[in-house]
Amino acid sequence: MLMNHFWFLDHAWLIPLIPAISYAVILLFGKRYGERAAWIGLASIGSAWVLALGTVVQWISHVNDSEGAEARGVVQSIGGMVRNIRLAAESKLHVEPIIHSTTWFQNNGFKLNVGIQIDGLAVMMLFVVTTISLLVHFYSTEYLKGDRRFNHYYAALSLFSASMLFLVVASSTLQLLAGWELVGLCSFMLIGHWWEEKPNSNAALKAFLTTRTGDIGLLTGVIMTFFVVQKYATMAGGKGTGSFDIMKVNEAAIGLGEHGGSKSLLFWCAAALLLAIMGKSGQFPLHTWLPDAMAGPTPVSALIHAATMVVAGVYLGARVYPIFYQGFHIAGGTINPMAAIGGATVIIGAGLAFVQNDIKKVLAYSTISQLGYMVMALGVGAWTAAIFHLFTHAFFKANLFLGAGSVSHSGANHSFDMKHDMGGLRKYMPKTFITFMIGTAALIGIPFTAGFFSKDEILAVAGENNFTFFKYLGLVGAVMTACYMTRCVYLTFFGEYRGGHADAHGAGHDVGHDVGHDTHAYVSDDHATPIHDDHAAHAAHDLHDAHDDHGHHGPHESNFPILAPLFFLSFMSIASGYLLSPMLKIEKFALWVEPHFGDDKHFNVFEPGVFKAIDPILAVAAGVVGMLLAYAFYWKKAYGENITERNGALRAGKNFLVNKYYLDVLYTDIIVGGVKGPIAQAAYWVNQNVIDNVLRYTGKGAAGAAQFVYKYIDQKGVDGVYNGSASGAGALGGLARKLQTGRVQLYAFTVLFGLGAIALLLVIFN
Amino acid sequence: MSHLLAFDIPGGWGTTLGIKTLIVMGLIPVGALVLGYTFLLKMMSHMQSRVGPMDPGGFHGWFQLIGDGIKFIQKEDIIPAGADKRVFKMAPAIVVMSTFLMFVVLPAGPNAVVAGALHKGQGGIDVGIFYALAVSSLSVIGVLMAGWASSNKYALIGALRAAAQLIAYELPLVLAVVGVVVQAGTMNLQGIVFAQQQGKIFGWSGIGSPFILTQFVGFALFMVAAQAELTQPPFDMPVAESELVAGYMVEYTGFRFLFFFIGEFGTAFVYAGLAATLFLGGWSIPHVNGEIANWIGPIVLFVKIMLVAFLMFWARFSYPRLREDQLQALAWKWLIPISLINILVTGALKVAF
Amino acid sequence: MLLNQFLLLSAFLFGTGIYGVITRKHTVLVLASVELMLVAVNINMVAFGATLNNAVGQVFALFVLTIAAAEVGVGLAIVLLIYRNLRSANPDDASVLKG
Amino acid sequence: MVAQNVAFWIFAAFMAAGAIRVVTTDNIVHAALWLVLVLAGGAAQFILLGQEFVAWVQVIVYIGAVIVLFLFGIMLTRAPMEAEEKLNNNLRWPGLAAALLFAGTLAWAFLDQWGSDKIKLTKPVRTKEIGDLVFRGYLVPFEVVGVLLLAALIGAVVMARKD
Repeated sequence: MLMNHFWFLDHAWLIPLIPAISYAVILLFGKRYGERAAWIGLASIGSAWVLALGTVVQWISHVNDSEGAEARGVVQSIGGMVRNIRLAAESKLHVEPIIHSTTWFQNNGFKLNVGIQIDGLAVMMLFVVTTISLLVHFYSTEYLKGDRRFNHYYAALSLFSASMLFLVVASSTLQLLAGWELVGLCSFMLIGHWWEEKPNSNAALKAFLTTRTGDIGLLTGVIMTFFVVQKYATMAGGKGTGSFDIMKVNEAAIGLGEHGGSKSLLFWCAAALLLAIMGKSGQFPLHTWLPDAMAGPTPVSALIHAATMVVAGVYLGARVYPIFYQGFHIAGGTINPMAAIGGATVIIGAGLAFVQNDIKKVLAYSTISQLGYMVMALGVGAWTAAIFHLFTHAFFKANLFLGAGSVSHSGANHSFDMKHDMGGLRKYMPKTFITFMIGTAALIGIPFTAGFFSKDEILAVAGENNFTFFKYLGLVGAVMTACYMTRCVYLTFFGEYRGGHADAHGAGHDVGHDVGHDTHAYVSDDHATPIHDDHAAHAAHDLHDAHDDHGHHGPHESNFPILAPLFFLSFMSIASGYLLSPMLKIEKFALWVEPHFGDDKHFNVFEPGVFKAIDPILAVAAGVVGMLLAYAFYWKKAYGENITERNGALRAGKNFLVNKYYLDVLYTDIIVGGVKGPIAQAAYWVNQNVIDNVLRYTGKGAAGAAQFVYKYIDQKGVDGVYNGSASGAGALGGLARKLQTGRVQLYAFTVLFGLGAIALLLVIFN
Repeated sequence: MSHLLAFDIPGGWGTTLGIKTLIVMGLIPVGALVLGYTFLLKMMSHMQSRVGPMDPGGFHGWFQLIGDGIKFIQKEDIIPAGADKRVFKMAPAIVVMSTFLMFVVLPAGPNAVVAGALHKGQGGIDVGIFYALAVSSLSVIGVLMAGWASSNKYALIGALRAAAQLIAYELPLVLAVVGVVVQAGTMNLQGIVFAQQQGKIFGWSGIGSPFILTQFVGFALFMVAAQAELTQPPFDMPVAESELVAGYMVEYTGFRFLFFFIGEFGTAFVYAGLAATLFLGGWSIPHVNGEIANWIGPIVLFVKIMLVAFLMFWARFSYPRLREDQLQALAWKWLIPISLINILVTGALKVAF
Repeated sequence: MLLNQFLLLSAFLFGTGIYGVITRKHTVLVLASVELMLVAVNINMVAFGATLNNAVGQVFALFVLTIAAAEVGVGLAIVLLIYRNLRSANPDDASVLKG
Repeated sequence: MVAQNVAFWIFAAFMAAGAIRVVTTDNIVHAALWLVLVLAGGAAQFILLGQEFVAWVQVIVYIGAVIVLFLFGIMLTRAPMEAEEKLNNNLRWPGLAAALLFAGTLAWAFLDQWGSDKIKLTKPVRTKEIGDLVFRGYLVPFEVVGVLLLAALIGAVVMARKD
């Protein structure tokens, strides 16, 4: 064998390295090559993708080899590559990760190791990240053609991929932290790619600052993991030394949990890390940055939502899962913070998706909701299901985002406003329509698409683990998902085309699409800050417009660089589901990605769910109900036009959602607005008649008493005391002021002489 | 006889110290004169077609240097009226002293180190090259003293320029040497020589391992920085005749000026010696060891010094003067980053191999 | 050699430094007096290191030296600022805080 | 040991005289030059104690850089040739009191604690030991000092630049 079995696995560090080099090259030499710089990025991510594919193939064959007992000899003969393959109880087998680490520095017995840790989880992530990133790179060659910072865009894209891949292969929590921060930085750069417009830079800042809030949690959590290891080592006897190695952290967490050591440390560690996940993965209440992040270019949104930024949080949760499992007592089947946050996010995100007019925002809130599913799945002990959902979601959400980009780019004059600039597009762009429908089907969970399998898995395992509440919460979420996605598809692809004539629109939103750039949809959507005079910014877009003059000739189908990723992702949106399905007796995915956390006997949460016919039926029923509701409501207008305007209750509900649960304006709007109306009237009457009278008479009595107090007690007694002490303080201050000579050297003398005197006293009395 | 060459002088420490002091005090001016004669007078005259220095004494103007010396010594020793007399008088001595102190650690053979008695058997003091660089920084004080005590604006500006320049270029100088020290694993100059003599290049020990092959970046940095430390063209703003009429030396005459002259060329001699030792293998020839090395060591070293000095003076007579800001920019923006990268790479390779 | 002879020398230098810090009328000279005190500290550390026959004293002296260098850098920058604003390097002139 | 004692007292005398001149001379440049003497004497004491490396660090950092910076600063602002009117302020007696108090207390404590401890030099400290110590035992302080130097560098540049 020329190249041994593990070449790709052993050299996984090349995968983040190549895009990182590409970043430097594009940044340093990009100007020289103009738009050809894109090919540097494309080539780098392409080679990373090939390497990732190699790791996938080798890992799968490795796992398959390890399954058969006769193959053990071969594996073991490889020697130092794999430490050893242990057969756990009931012949359940976890393949040990491949770890190559080197000591970066050591201090006093503590070693800081850096290196790579490759296991099924990491391999899966490598595949997802490189795949999505490759498609996004390719897509962007067309989508961002003529952009003013084309090179910087590709440089940032490369660094983004590199840092996410670095985070994935990290073997220590400190490396993870570094990758995490780099990912945050890159998302900041990319969200604010068109920073000349104020809303964009605001969105970038908001994303950065909000996730930074969560990062505090990560920093705290990472520091605490060190002490988790130390505690466990001390418990085992001897001088405990902490460590940041992920393997050791996991082992220690399991050990501490099983042996009853320091539960509170584990709990707070888990809580801190959960805060990090909340920030990064857009969990309620830190989700507000995610929809604003739509200000970035659409391919970036796809990358952020499918493969890199937000997924990092879920990946962290999966990576150090034992900490959560033990810290939150997930085995107990009671409500725990992680599941609660995830469940709340499912409903809240889905609810907000109803009222968005911006197609990207619908998808953004949908992402929040789906991330909620993942976190909830982690919280209810459905590790495999969570990761599987991450896997399938990456493909169909990237598909949807890139589809939305295609719609906007070629069909809606660079606007994202569904209500005003889209509609009826299925006739104009049939290919985009088909891919978008496949993505939607997967998201809703139409049977035999990827989303169906993965969402079903989460619900089934939640039920199995006695988290019945969360199971039904998930079903409600599924209904809502079906509903808002049907609405979204209806508004975009069905009905009559509403775009194309700028003067036909209301004044409120024409700012948005006349500009000819997608970011402005963000502005028009809020109706809050219409910017009318940013023509300077338009000028900067002229390059784009010049290339893009077809935008004025009506909607049409996109061309190859945009469609090719869509087709591939559509295929994956269906195919990726067939890796794990208890229904079809496929458990490959669970087998391949299940990680090794160091203690198989006590820690085994990776079993896929047991198939029960009722689960998929419920899920499908939820989807159908949701679709029917939306069909009736939006399509057929069963309740007539504009029911939300006519019916008070529905209007209130809609407004509630439009205002994003009033989170942004919680205090002003609820307190000030709620008191208006009948409550205020009644209060006013009570105020005028009851309270005022009481007060009036009380006041008169009080005034009399006050006169007396004022004349005799206050003026003479109390004031005398205060005046006296004030003038005394003044006099003292005047004395003390003399000490403030402003002469530094006199101060120095005082300090040094005093110090000397104290030293003398110490010497005398010692 | 080889005792004497090896500086292993019989007698008490007093005698040894005295003789060694005499040797150093003799060698430095001789070295300075050799460099001055060979390069300043002859080489420059040939390069720049000057006839004056080729004339006195007949054959190739052999008498020129001696005549200059006599002229300096017999001149009146003038101290400006407004000068700070003590400081003014002390300044040239400090400059020359720094040169003398540097020379002490330069090994000329397996046993021939002037400062060898401190740790016998180790050959020279432990921190050899570091010591040399440390005492070389003393000359800045002398220059500042000279410039300030002269009570002359040109002198003061020259001294300030010199101080800024010497401080700026001391960093790349030291950092360039760090690469060699890392590779040799010792700061002892004798150890560095042995590391080069007995080293191997890819397993081949034919020419030893002169560090100029592996530390060529360091060598280039060292030569540039040394040129600046010597305030020679193209870095001669402190003494620029056309702007500052010789800078901090402007008020000095007679033998005090001669001191500065000796200091300048003596320091060039020592820097060339250090460069030869650090990068060219010093006194050593690969595979030549034992008693014979004591004999040919000084000769080999001298040849290498002349080689390096030739490079220095070649540059000196070829390039025009830089501007003050260009000089600082060169040091801070180019030499120091490059030398830091050089250290980084050297360290990484040292760990890797 | 007695340990004490080094310690006493350092005590003397330290005292001199204190005198200088309090009395000098030029900010640079105040800094120079601080350097005197730091040298005294270094002598102490190195003397103790030599007594214990290890290199720890030297290492600490090195740290002190480094910090002294940083202190001089920042200190001289401050002096330059004071001089630029007040046209004087006398610490007594920088008496804005006078009560 | 006699020779070393003699050397010590000679150096100590020079250092003491230099230190006194540093705080009393009326010429700023002279004060800086006297400080050179004290620092060089300190380096000599280090060598007497067999601590070579720190001695040369003292020379290269203090004499080669710090003093030059001092002189540079003095000459950049103003470099008077004649002695100033007076370089000491009216705090002479308080200063002397503080100095005596401090030095006296220290001396008393030293004499009390290490009355007759002798320094037995076995061998000079090799540079290798220092390297091992700095990069192993004191790695974190070393890194911290590095960061401090960087901060000082940036701080000095920011403060001194003219805007």
